[in-house]
Amino acid sequence: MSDSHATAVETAANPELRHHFADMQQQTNSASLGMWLFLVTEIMFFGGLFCAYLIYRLMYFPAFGAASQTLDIKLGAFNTVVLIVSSVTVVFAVRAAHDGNRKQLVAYMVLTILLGLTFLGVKAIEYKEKFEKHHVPGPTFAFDKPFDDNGKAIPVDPHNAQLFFALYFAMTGMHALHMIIGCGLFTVLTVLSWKGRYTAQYYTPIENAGLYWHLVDIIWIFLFPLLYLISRHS
Amino acid sequence: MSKYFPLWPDRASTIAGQVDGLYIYLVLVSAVMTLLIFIAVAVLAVKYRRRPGVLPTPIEGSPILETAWSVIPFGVMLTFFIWGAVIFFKERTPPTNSTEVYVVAKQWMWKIEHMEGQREINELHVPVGENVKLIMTSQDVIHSFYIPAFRLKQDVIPGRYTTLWFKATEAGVYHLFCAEYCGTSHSGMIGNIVVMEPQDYTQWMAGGPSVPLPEAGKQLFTSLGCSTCHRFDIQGRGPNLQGAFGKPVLLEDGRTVMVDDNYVRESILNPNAKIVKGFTPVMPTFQGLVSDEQLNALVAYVKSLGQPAAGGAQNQAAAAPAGQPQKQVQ
Amino acid sequence: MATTVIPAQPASKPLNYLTNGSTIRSWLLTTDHKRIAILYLISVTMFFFLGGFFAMLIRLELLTPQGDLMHADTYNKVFTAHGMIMVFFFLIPVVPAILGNFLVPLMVGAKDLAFPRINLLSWYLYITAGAMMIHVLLNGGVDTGWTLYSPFSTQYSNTNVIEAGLAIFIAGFSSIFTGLNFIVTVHRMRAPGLTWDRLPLFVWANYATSLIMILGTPVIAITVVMVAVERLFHLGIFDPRLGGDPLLFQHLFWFYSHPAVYIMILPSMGVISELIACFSHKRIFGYKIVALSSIAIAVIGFLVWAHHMFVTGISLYAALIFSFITFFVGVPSAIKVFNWTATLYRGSISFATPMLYAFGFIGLFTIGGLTGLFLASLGIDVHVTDTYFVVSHFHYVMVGGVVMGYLGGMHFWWPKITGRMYPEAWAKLSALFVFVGFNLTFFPQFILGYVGMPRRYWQYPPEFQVLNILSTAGASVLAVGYLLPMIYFAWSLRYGPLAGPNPWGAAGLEWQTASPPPTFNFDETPVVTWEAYNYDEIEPKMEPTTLEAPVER
Amino acid sequence: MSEHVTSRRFYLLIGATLLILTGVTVAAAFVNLGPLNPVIALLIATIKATLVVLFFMHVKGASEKLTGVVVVAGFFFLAILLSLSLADYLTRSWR
Repeated sequence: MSDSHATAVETAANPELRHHFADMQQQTNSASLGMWLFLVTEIMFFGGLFCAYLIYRLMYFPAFGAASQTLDIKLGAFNTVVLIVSSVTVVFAVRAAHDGNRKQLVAYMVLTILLGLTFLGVKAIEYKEKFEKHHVPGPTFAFDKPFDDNGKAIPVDPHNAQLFFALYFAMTGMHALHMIIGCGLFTVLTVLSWKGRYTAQYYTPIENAGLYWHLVDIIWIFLFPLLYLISRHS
Repeated sequence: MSKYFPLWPDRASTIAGQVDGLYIYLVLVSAVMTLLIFIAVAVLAVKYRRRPGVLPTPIEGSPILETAWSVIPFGVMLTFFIWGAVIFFKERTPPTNSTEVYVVAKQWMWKIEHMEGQREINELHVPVGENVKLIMTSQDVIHSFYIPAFRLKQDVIPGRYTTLWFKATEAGVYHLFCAEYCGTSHSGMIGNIVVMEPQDYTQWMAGGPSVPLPEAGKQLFTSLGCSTCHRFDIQGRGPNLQGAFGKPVLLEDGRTVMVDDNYVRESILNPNAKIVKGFTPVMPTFQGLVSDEQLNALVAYVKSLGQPAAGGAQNQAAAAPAGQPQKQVQ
Repeated sequence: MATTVIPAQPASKPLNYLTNGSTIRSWLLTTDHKRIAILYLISVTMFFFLGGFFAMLIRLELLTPQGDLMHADTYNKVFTAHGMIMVFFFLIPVVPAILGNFLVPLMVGAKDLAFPRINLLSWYLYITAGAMMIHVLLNGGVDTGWTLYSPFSTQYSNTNVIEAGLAIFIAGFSSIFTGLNFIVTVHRMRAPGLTWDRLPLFVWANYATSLIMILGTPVIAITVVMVAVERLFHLGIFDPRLGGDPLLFQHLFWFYSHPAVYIMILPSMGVISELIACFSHKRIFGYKIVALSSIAIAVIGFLVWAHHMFVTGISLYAALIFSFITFFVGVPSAIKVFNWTATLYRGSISFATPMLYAFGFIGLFTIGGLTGLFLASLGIDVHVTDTYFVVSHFHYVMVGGVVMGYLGGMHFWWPKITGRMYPEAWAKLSALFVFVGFNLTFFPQFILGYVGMPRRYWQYPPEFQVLNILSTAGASVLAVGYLLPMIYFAWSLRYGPLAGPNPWGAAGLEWQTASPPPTFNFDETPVVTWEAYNYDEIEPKMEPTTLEAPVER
Repeated sequence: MSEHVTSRRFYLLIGATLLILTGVTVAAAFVNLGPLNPVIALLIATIKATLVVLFFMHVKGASEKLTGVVVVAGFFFLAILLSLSLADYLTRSWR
């Protein structure tokens, strides 16, 4: 049934309290637990990809190393920094919401979105480069025999390098999709925050969106070394 | 067993009896367990059926009983595990003196190549009392080589070899099924395993012209140009394959691999995957240039180069130094 | 909370969840867990009969050794449709989404699930996925088998694998959200005094199932995404020609799909615990260990998946490990069966239809479970895997277990859900049909399997025919057993005797509210001061109580 | 969950630590440590993730332990997926 059936007594407590909860505490705790469980499903979702990555990396280590070295470590590191900073702005936003400081909340939310868009922009540059270098798996894929610092050719089968790039696109693509969803989510919440929907008593959506953002950050924290930092030494 | 109401499959391999033994043990244990539960439920349900004025007795539970019926069944199950594992270990450990037969599966047929060169489709002739090892691969999807009378089954996977070995005990014709769903004619991908007495088998083997598989492989080895780099006289650009098979080899990246069917196969199709220490990755891939049958021939040839002289009667040909005429087996 | 009385209705009757709003909109946009359960009941039943229709086609084709009823391709599509529909659209949602949805909030004394709108979203996801599945079937079907093994599914099948995969993906999220809802509800929404050790075993079972839904389903989701992407762009993740390993697909697939078996069976086990307690009129023997065994099954269930892969070419040592761990799952399952049986001891046993189903469950699940040990035992598995032995084994667990539990539960809670009693004699007859038909259908398949008939065969050697005929004959008996309840349940909606709040004399919060319950379940939030299954405080009833002679609504 | 306030300075401190660790992991990747390279990379990533979970996602200091249990359970089952899959792949060539 809809919320309109909630009794007057309960609505008086907090307009955001939904009919089937006894009090705000119960509602907030439920939302938080629900969010955490959702994050666990996200971990397992990416887990399938991590599993595939782990196994092929063990099988085709040299090819994965050689393919990894074509990635731009500067862009990757820059994006890592961007995401970490965005995580800081997210905690600031949550803190502002906790203090009921609407202006700060909106400011930090906007900042987070901008950082998220920066990340996606850099990702787009990287993807574009892959297209130019024919590193996108498919009929046009090409991977020239790489050489190490001594000019010695590294034994690499293009198929295995292609596998690396397949996983690279699958993992970063899935991650980027989550970033896009995150940016969308934050945009909606920013508008609602601006309208004053969230108060010091009720800001669960901000908190949960923050949790989501942090998880996406954590996934990148693992993706960065796994994809960009394989045998960088010579 | 009745022809139209079979209750038990034919038993025609050394392992079949062992599987049956375990099966009978499990059937008996299960039957006893099932009967116990059925009788307990029936007796208790009738004895304690609801009657007016008779109240049930509340019982909380009994840690002792509960422990007993956790631990005892587990103990029984451990016997299932150990017995099953022992049989499985035997099934997965081919004896070293096995006759080797190559099997290529494709939608929807089985192609068989004997070492001696005989080829068959959907039919495999084997002698009674000899260890036979099948080295199998698929050209397309996953298939499964299943011989109910031998109680044996092994999936056949594209891109690598899987093996299956048996020792037939009874002459006769037995079903060969594809047991892994593989598309339209999955149920048509069936054939016969013809188990023959040794003398019949020798006769069958002698019929028809054929080039032994290693010999075919040797010809390919020359015609594909392998021999220009993989030389036997001096160190070529590729490793000397004489005596390489069946031994571990050190790789460029520090790992060690066993030179087995799968490694030789991989090295032909994907030469750069595992480079032997001291060599450079100059070999081109033969992916798409050689068929699975040709691959089998090449692998059989490389294997024949590596066999020590004592390696089983039927592989004597393999023991001959490379470049010399191969002797016809048996 | 008091229900609102709308003057248009007869003023004397308080509204229940069924009468509170009668427009289509009030059903399709409802967030009431009980109404959503009804929506699931209707849609899942539809898929059950659709899947059953395909089962009948399979059995008819196998009546003769030749493939004469349909073309081989059609047969492949038929068994794929049967598998996908039954697994993803019937077995997984059936007990949690229908009975669980209806009962979990009632049993924990809550007004609703924690996230009512997400609950409705789950149903819409399910319907979307189901619509896509039907769309796939109407557009030529899929021929990969429900297991979608690569490289057949990724490269060789010419059918609409991607859309079917997407349907599975969406259905997966429906089940994830249901599980999430249950876990949060059990943690956060329990009535005052309802501690964990007072929870009904049905709630424990659904909680355990939800854990698997949360932890396993995302993996199948990403796996079907990989299959779809592989088909679209030929990435090579599972393609051996490009360096991929087709067995990796199987690992990822079974990481979900084996625990999924426990998603299906655990809630039914929960139902059986409720039935045995009620109709023995006593507390379940060893409540705590039965509750914990559900959690144990859920956890250990994640450690055994590769026992589906013993002959696929996985490492010998991995096979040994997985075989060994598999036997551990047998222990908690065995505990349940023994404890249920022990509960009967010195009980007061009623032979009402739900109890007959519970007896049936114990018997068939025992056989299904024990034959599972055959398959866990490596030496035998090599011979019988991918044969009818496996088919029979999992039907004993899935049909003999899940469906028996579901039907038992449906009869048990029917008066709670609809407020009416079903006709007992007809129900007993149908239970008999189900039990006999089931065994006749599936027992011959054990023999067929050991004799060597591979599964998914459209034609077969003639010596297998007699056993196949027996199986088909059994299937027609089974079909009657499944159609009968449809008729008498429908009949009872209008003509069944009115049931009181607690017709069976059962313990449990759900029986302390009206039948059918009001929209917010309880007039006042209950405060629990008693242990679960406090049957010693309730008088056993010889007959289910009804309020009055049958009246027409 | 919502009842703890942490100072901005503390958040900045954690953020700075994360940035430093990013630098360390990049630097470590360019030093040849043999098989230790991936171990160190993953160790640092795990430390970073733990910092985010504990302090940004407020698992440390949360009013109840359940959140922590949920997180640990998530990673535990991921570990099962990875380790048991590896149990197959790493032992395939044995014997």
